[in-house]
Amino acid sequence: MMNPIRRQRLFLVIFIVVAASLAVGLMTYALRDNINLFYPPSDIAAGEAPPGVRIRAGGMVVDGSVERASDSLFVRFLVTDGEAEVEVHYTGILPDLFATGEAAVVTGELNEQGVFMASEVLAKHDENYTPPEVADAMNAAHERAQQSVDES
Amino acid sequence: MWQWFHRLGSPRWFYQTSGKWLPWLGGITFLLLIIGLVWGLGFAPRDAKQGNSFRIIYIHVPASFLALAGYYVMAIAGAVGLIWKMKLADMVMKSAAPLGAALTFVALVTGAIWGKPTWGTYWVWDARITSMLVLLFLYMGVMALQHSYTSVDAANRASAVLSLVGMVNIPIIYKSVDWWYTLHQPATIKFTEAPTMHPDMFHPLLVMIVGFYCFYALVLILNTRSEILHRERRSSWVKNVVLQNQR
Amino acid sequence: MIFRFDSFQHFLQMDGHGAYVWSAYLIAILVMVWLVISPLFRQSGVRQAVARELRRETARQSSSGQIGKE
Amino acid sequence: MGYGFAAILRRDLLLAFRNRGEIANPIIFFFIVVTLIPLGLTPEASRLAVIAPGILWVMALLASLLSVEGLFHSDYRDGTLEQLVISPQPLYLMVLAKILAHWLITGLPLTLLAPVLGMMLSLPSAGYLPLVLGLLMGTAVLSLLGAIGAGLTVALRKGGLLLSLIVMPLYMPVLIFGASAVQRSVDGFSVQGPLAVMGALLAFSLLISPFATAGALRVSMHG
Repeated sequence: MMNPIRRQRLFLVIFIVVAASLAVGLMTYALRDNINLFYPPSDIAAGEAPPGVRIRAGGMVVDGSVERASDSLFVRFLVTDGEAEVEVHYTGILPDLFATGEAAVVTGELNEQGVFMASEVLAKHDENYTPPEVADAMNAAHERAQQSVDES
Repeated sequence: MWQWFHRLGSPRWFYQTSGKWLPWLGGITFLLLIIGLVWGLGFAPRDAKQGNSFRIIYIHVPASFLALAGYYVMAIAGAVGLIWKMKLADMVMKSAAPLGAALTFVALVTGAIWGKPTWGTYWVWDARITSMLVLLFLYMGVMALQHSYTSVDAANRASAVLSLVGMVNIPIIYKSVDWWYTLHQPATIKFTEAPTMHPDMFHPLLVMIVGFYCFYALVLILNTRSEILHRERRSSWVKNVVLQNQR
Repeated sequence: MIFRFDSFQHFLQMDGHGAYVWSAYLIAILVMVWLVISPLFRQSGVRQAVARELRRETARQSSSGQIGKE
Repeated sequence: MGYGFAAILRRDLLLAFRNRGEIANPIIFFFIVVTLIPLGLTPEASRLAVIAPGILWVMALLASLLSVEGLFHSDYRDGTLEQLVISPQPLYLMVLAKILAHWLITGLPLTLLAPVLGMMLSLPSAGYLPLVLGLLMGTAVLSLLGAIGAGLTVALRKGGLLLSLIVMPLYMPVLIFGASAVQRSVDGFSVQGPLAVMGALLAFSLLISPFATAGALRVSMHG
């Protein structure tokens, strides 16, 4: 028979172990869920995103894909994560930082055709700080590389 | 080892020893901050996208670093005071609270000023800004609790308990604010690896970060010294110190 | 290492961002100076109080000594 | 040791049952605030539905904050708390009993009433289950965390405002996950994620709160 103090300590240890493992277990379970409702284009192309509900998607705006309507604020563009592309339709004023080759995040719904009907477009500024000369040099190098790819 | 620990716990020993380091530490801090300031303001290149407003980074980032690190310093000092009943640790904890709160305030204000040219608004409910604000609330809670007790010992122990509870909660609060942010705002898309920075921009930042760490240590020591003098003002060694200074 | 601005005027303006940059630095410096000065003030206050106490004590001792002599 | 736990639980519940008015106060507070929202904002159902999850959770936070202040007050005044602190029984267990009693008196009624309040704020039907489940766990977390603050401020004369300053930052994760569980359900998503996090928060606060509160009470009683 254990004495009361020992038994009390045993209960305490069991309580701590159970509560701690419960907390850790539930946390890991929660993290498996897609908790922020953000779907990259490859997930949308794979059909993982539910149509008709408010979700978010995002990626790099594809060069030359931005088409603006002449008579309204309607705009259509493609976003990519390097693997797949998703077509986005949006009516409204685009933010200043929005540009091709830059990242954008869109909020809205997928329709049955797999087109993303955005109600909000946000441009994402990155955290890569560069001096202007370096940025120019990098762009120039990028263009040269593109040209040599095109030529070959 | 144990003897050293006990000596470190003696406010008198700390006061006398820190007095010897203080001019050196002060000099190094001043030098580093001046170098970092001039370098960051005048000699670092401006950012390609943000232009010169980017220069705010040289105070914003170091202040944010120490705002968070300061909470851990405070909580750990509080724990040491609580467990080993070390007087000096209590005084360090008390001194760390207003210092950390002030740095959090600096981080918040400079962040808001930086936000205006970059995002077009002073205040955004961004994950990092919001968690900084929560950190400021946590500091204020500790300070308010400290001031509302009349007994010095009770004030120290109560605020030590609170800062420890705050410390275990900080990661949870940060994580949940981060999660809340990604729920409502754009998720960060990382196509590249960790944020990169050109060396010409990074070196002054490094100087500033080291400078801020020294500054933190300096002010913490100054605060603790004034606290020691205040609490031990009736002891004979303080009277001796004052007499020696008068001569 | 080169100075990135053509003139001092330019340095103050920072391409239109001057108000933001300088106000951020000003606030930070003010807070930091206050952080250094306030414990020093407090310390000198305590020192003065202790010195006053000491003077009062010595005065009391010397006066009581005279009374004892008479 | 189970005996002391049960005795305190029974005593606190009995005391609460004798002053039924005090139990009713947070509930009345809830209804009054729910009435204020449409008056101040809009009676339009579609707009109320958007803000309902957040409003309900903020109210749960405030109600818990108001009631937790009195958790140790009467015991402090009549000296029962002193007896508890010096008794040979483990203090954290006694504290846990008091917190459980507090939750049964305030958190549980609020949880059971939540569907009615949701209806008054035109909460879409998908939101009710996650609201009730979230509140069931969340109000317990609020009681547990609030007890730490109540323990720290019980000996102070003006503890009320200080208590909110101390406890509010700790409440934030509960608000975030509770409200987002309801919101997600309304938007047509699974709610296991946020509810699992809420469960984790409950387990975690069960782990720290009784010990922290016991420590806080010792500080308050003996300085």
